[in-house]
Amino acid sequence: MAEDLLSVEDLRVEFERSDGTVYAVNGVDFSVAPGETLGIVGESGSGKSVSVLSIMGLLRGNGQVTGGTAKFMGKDLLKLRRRQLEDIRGRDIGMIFQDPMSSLNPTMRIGDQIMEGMLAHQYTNHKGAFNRALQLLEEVGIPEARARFRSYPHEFSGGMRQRAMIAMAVACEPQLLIADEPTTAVDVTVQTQILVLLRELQQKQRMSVVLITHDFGVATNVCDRIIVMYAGKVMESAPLADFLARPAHPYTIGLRRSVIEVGTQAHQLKAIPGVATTLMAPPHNCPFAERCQWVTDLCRAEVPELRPLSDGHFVACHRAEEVLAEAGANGAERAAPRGDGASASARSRGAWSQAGDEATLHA
Amino acid sequence: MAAITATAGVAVRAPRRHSQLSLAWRRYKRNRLALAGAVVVFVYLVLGLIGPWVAPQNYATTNFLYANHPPSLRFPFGTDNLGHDMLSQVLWSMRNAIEVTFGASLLSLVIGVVLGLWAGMRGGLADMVIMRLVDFMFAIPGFFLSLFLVVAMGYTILPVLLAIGIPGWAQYARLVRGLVLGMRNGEMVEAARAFGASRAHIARLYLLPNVANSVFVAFAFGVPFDLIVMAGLSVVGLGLRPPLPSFGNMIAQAGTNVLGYPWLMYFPAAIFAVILISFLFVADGLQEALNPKADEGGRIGRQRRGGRARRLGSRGAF
Amino acid sequence: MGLVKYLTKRFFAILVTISLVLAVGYVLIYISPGTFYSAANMGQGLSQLQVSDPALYTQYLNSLNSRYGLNQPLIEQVGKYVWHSLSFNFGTSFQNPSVPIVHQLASALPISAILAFGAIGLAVALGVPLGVLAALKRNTWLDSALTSVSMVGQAIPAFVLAVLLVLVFGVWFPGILPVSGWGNFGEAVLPIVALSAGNVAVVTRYTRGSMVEALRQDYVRTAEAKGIPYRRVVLRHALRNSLVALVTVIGPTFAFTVLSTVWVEQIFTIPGLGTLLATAFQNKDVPMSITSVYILSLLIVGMNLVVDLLYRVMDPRVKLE
Amino acid sequence: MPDEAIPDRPISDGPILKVDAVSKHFKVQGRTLRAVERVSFELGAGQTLGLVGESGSGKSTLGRLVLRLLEADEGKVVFQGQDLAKLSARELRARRRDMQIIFQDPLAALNPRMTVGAAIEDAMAVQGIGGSPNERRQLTGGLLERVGMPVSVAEAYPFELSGGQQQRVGIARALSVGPKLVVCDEPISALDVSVQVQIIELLRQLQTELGMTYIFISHNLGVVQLVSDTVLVLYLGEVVEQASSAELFGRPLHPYTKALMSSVLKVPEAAEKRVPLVALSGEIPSPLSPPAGCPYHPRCPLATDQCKREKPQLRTVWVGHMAACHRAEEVGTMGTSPTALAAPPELAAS
Repeated sequence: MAEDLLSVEDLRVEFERSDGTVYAVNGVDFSVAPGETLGIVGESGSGKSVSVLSIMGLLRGNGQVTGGTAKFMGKDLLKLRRRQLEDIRGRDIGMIFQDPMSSLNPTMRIGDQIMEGMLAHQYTNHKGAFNRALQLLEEVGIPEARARFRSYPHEFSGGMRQRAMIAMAVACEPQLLIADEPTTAVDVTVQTQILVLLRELQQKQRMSVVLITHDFGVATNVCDRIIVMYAGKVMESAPLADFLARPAHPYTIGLRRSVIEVGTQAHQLKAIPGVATTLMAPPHNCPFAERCQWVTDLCRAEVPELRPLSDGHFVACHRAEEVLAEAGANGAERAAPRGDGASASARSRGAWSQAGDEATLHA
Repeated sequence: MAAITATAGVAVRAPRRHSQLSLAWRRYKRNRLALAGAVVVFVYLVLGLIGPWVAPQNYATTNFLYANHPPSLRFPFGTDNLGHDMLSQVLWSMRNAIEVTFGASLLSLVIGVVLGLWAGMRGGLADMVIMRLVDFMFAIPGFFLSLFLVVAMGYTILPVLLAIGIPGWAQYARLVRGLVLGMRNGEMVEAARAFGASRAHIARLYLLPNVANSVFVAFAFGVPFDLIVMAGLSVVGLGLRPPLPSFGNMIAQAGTNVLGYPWLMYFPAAIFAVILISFLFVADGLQEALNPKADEGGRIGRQRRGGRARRLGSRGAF
Repeated sequence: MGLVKYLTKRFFAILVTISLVLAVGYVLIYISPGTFYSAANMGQGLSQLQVSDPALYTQYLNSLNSRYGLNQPLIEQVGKYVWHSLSFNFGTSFQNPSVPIVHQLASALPISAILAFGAIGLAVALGVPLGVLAALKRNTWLDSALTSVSMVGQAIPAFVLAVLLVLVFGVWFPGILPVSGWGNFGEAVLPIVALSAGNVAVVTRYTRGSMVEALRQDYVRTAEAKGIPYRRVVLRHALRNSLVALVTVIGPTFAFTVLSTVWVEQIFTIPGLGTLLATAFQNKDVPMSITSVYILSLLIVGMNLVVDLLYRVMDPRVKLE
Repeated sequence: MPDEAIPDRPISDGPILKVDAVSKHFKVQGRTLRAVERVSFELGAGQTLGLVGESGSGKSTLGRLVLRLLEADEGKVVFQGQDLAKLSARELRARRRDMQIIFQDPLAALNPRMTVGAAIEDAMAVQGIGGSPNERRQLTGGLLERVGMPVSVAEAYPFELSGGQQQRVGIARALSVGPKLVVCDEPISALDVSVQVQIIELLRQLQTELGMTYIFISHNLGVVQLVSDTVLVLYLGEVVEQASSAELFGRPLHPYTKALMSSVLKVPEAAEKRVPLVALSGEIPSPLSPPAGCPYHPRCPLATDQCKREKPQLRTVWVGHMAACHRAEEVGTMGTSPTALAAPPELAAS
């Protein structure tokens, strides 16, 4: 296996607040292989955004990295000077954010914002940057690029803004693209467009992608490997196939059973009780223990470490094997035909799998 | 960061209980300048209240034998060319200043809040007329209107109070109207309408309590501003007429006498300045304390943070 | 909306505002106790005349009444007065009837304008860099020092500072800078310093506030994520956008500065519009009082228009309306 | 006239709600925004109607028109046999105890100066429920427990609670006046995934126990399908398809509905069952300048010249299933495969 492009180990981030210290990221490990799409899934406050922002040196306010390493092409991003980090940001690692409206400078023309990064990294000269910006606008599917070059962000629709953000992020042909909830602020029909565009660009430029999302549907349809985060820790990390077929963490399974999609029947849903808590002290037990139906005294006493379950499949649960055994049974039940033939969802599901058979499959 | 505290469904911890007032006080206490300002303002108010009784002389008492005396044990702040005891003058000035500025600010507040609520809730023509008037008041300094009003009404306490108070309403009206407008179409009011609350009920229980803090902060900024305006009237010779003492008169006169009798300036100007600074520290502290959104990393992290800067801007009119 | 249409609309709005100032001023003075012109405001001659020759006095009063149109209905008087003022036909003042008001303005207005624009210019030139500095070093000793100093500066009105400057340069260190009068460059220094101190404070605090706000914005994070050098992130992205907000406070700040010139001119005995205004009001010199307020208001309203246009140039999201 | 057909008194049987050709237009910068355009439907007691559409489709506006929180420009809303537009302000306020709303952002809907208990008690006090403050406090405790929270929450201020808890408070307040009809305006879209299911379960449970009627507004087709008996699909303020949930999701007749369905990314059952993503072209146009002809034609792979010229009317394509598409019958036979609609127009049309 090729050397990892980015490898994060034992990352820790804290926030100072008036009412105490918030332990947002508590020892996170993950790595991204070249050309891979890694999905980081979690609910709000799970630390998924904070993790990537911190390794990019983009933490805001009173957030602080308190430990860990983030090796990118041999360099520890957390130890670089600001200058060196600026060199990497935008040139080797591009980023896109959730809300394209607030993420674009309202008083700067779209074209200038795209050119800016190329000029800062001396990717090309002014003329070259201009031409590439035009070309990028076309590539990301913005019609009449020449006219749109001179537009301001508020003159764009939501989808076009996110396309422009993507153009900016990939302008210097980075090796890694970090997309932080890129489709959360757009409509469903636009969401697919954005994801398709990301996929195209990834293949064309041979990038790795880290996709942060709270949406299981997005993650499982786009990513090669998925990490589930909770309370600033990685709960489970698995290749897509394992993630879908053999989820081994109660939280992963709980999230999976919380996903509502077309065809979901009420009896298939099962809520995870309680809500996620913000850690005001370093974890001293399994942070999910309080909400977990598998909880034992061990879970309340000891932090489960992320450990390998099978090749490439890691899980942080004391009882992962038991969970896997039982969930496998549940999974089988889930995959069985639902209800009676009259059900609309059964029909639509049939159509889906039919389409799946016809279509080319992803590797 | 999401604001998450207790858990629901299972094992709910009772949420931490603090009254909003005690939370505000805790935030206020953290600001040491504001705390010091509050002490000074308190002393000022007390001296203003008891000043007339503790003052060695009446404000009108003159004694030409002791004209232009430098500070001494008998006259700690010295005397002026008419032999007024400056300490007594300062104490009486405080009394006058408190009456005029609190009265004027209160008057502005009442007019402004009523008109602002009315404009914000009713909309339509009333709103248009009121807002055109507000625009007018913002285009031209209210001080000019005060000048005309003083000339028309006279130079004693009440006329000066009215002359300062009447033009001051626009700040409050615009503030209240803006806040009400923001809430009127918001989901809080919509929810109240949805369970059948009447307009009056919504105004009383939903709108007023939510503008109260901002109005109170505006008042805290308004009082020292009116103190400046009051003194400013004296500087152009149109404030309280002697023998009524006022800071403005003392400072204006000190300017002309500063070469010979500088103590006439030291005490009144210094005390005046300290009072103003203290008021501003208090007002600033109140703004931070009563506006939890300004609390960085506070639990309400997701609200927008436009309000503070905007209010700072309107204070540009200082 | 086109620029021409916008300017036309604004022009009429200004006309209404200014007319209202004139009308309100006139009516208030008209209804104030005492005669319109009395011994006090017409000079010594009239009171002597009242004693020496009552008949001539009455005749003179009548002639004055018709000269100033006081025998007409109030509404007509107001209308005429407003119209004359709007067409810059001010006539003469009570105190100094031999010099037309226009001529008095011609010598006084430039002085006040120099003071006001000088003060606001200095405030922006000093306040913006200081504010940016405070924002970049936020929550350090430098920030708290700058913030506290500017809070004090904001609290102290220009006239108190002016008196203090007179004390320093008149009593303690005489001869360095002139503390009164008008005529040469040196005499403008202290008044402008007194006027701008508060403004520097306001601009500093405001710039700090909007810079902190801007630095927190997502688009600044985007710029950083693109690897733009931090200096450019601060200047082109954060500062450029916080200046948009700053422009909006220049209007009210300027208005207060114009007002402060009235006070500061008193302390430094400068023969500007403020002095004209103060003496006119003190003596109930009706034409001069209203005219001086009118001209100062015009200055402020004009500046507001400039600021609004600037705002619309700086923020592409705002359309002329 | 239709007015006479409906008696102005509550009737026990038949639909609890009849919405007849309501429209709402807003003036925006001198232009007309047709937020809702001639929408009609009926809703039986105890049923759930789903309103689905992308942002700007007018679904929230429609929800507010039904409750007369917004005044309709045209058309009428008959609730329990009573034309709401005919009620005086006072009568309407009294009527509001039968119809409630739950908001997307529960924190925004609560008064930050009122404790949770006070918020709920105020709603009851306004409607004269519970004789005394004491009694209302008792009732509030019961309501809080009913929505899955301890009574002690009554003392808390809204901002002290989590998003899910805030939404429970919103639900408790809506319930406190004993409504028959509840408009749920995107009640879960601001919540975390794991909490969404809790709230959905709560809403379903309450409906079963109390027999309430819901109008459920969501942009999430899965959620709508899960909770609704009948579904309205809105596009630029107009109904483009209307049918029972089973019918609509089983055999969509409008290309837009199909596109929406294919846009919802389903979690594949296994890695090798993953299908390629298929993007629908274009974005929802500005409601200020809707396209001529069929409003959907610029994005529609099936659009013909007729679609560009002629606006399709909402028509019954087959029993119980209405669609506003010239080619609805063809669409109905195409199945729900996402690829069927991704093909270029020429191919799909041939």
